[in-house]
Amino acid sequence: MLHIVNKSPLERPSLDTVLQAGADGAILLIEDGVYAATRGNAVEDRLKKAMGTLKVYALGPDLDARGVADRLTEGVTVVGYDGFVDLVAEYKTNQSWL
Amino acid sequence: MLHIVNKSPLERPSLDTVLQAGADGAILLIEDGVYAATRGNAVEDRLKKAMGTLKVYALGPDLDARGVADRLTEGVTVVGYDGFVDLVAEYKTNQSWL
Amino acid sequence: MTTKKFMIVNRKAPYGTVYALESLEVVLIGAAFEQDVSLAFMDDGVYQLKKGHQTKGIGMKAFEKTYGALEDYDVTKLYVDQESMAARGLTPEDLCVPVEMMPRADLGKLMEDQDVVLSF
Amino acid sequence: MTTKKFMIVNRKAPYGTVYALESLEVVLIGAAFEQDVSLAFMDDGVYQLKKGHQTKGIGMKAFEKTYGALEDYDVTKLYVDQESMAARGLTPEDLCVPVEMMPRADLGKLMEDQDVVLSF
Amino acid sequence: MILSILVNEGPYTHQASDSAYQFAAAALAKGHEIFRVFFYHDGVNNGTRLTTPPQDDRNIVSRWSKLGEEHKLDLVVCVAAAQRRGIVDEGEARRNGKDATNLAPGFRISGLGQLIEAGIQSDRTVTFGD
Amino acid sequence: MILSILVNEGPYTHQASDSAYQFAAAALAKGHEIFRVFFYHDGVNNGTRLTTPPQDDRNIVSRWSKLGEEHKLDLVVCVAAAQRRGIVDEGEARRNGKDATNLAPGFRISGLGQLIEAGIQSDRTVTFGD
Repeated sequence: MLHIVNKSPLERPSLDTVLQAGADGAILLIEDGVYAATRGNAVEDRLKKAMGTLKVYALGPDLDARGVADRLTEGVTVVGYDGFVDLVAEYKTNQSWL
Repeated sequence: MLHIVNKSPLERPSLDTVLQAGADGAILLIEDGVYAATRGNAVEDRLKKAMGTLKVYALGPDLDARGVADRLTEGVTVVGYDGFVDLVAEYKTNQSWL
Repeated sequence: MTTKKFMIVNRKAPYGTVYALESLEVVLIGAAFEQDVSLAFMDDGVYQLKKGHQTKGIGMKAFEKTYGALEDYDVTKLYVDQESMAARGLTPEDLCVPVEMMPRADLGKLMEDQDVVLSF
Repeated sequence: MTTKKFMIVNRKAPYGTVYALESLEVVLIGAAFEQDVSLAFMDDGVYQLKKGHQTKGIGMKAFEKTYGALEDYDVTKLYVDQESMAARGLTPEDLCVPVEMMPRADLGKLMEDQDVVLSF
Repeated sequence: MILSILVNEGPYTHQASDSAYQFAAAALAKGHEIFRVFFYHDGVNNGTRLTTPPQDDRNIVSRWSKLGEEHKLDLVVCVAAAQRRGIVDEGEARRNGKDATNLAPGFRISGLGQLIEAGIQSDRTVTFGD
Repeated sequence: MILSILVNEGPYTHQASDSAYQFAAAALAKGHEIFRVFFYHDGVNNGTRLTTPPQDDRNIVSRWSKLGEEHKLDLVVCVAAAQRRGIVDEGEARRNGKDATNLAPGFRISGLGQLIEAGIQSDRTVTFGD
């Protein structure tokens, strides 16, 4: 399934909960959630470890807005709003971890 | 000074930030912040440790509403809204850690 | 009418925000539409089920008894995340209704099996 | 008019919520009232100062340049929490304006010295 | 594919409504159908026509109204949430004795059943909130 | 002692407005003076007279209006935040070409300077928000 995370990983437990609950499928980081996909963030190692089983996407416009597009963690795929729509279509179930 | 914390300690970093920034004075836990003052919560030890230098208060009506008044961590003083007002008056500066 | 699997995921404490209350309204309407509705409680959401809400002092209406009434609406699937309970020092005896405790990873698998997941 | 020490504490990331933008409006008005205004950036608030905001894709107005203009309003006290920067892999070179980095405990002491602390 | 969107936060304070709008626009551009956009919780505040955002900022409400008009979208504001927060159309004003209305063009007020129905009728439902 | 209160969230969604109200009532009961209650961010939504909460629930808006009337409180809604969110009095409606108003009795709309002034004139300023 598709897990949509819109919260900063240092501000809310959402991402950690997903990493522990999400067996496979994908995580899409949007809004303040994109900070999780930046190099040097305290969750970097946990996110990289999860990439063994979960695909990780980050929303490009949100990375750009926050000035962190050039700090993308290796292995994260950047998508636009159209890619966001494609991911929703691809996975039968999605959940926004508000 | 008086630090007012209205967020659950497992949901936001507010309390931990206060515990690291607050030299002395007092912490008043209100709203979802009162969960920090309950026995068995993962922050219990950190809160107790801080009590050496910081006084810790919790708002009674918020403890009652959440059904946790009987789980109060030892050393925490319960106040009502009138006690909240007194604490604000007592300390020259207060800050709400939103 | 088509029956779909709806899971309402509750991850926020009660009273500090309105989400717990307004998510219950979704549950009841989902049941009225005869959908296959389940509830998951994770992170601070497990606090919603802590028994003994006494809200007079904050001037709000307590909605604890609504959880007990869910059975009357044939809503019986209440899943609670074990890890979230442990981090808060809670046990099933602390809760106002009987629930099924499960490890976070199992709860995750259950989500995969849903048609619609609404998260509050 | 009386001059008081106002500290505006920013602890939230920009764009995900409006607080960063609306807190800047408070700063500017505080300066217009000739108050002794300082800004503290802690937790996700340090992200407000990350340089290179490109907001066209999300359809919002970037307000990065307002931080650079604060000096024109004699607002020059910008304090940044060292621990928050480190946890996010940020260094002063990543920020859009010069700031004073300080350990969390020192920032706490600075707060004690204020008359009014407004937190967003 | 048939999509529905749930918006749980109001305009400007959280990015939720912005993200939902961009998602909706992208989905429509790709040829997907949007069965319904449902506004719940503070999301109902997206449906007031009384906002006057700064000239150089986006107008979140009128942007929804316009997208709705162009694509015949069903923009539904939850009645119970709207009553708590003061979003009112003519019927609500009459029923509740209010002397003014503020619902924006293209929105309608209806029950929470519309959200469940959206979940049933759509291939995917996506939530935006805080 | 002279107190002022800053309310940053709207009614019902967050407890902020409830806590602020209880704090204000307790302060007044103790004989303190409240110089001003300032509503900022989504807090401006506390100032709409169009809410109709459930009969068995508290009415957050009218409760503020009533406390304001009883104690001659200065309940100020920030104009910039109000414009973004659609809180309108007659002057604002005229200036911005709106066909309705929704400001509740006892509230007034004014600038952010009123918040700074409150901070200056009060012995304590307390913030309630999310």
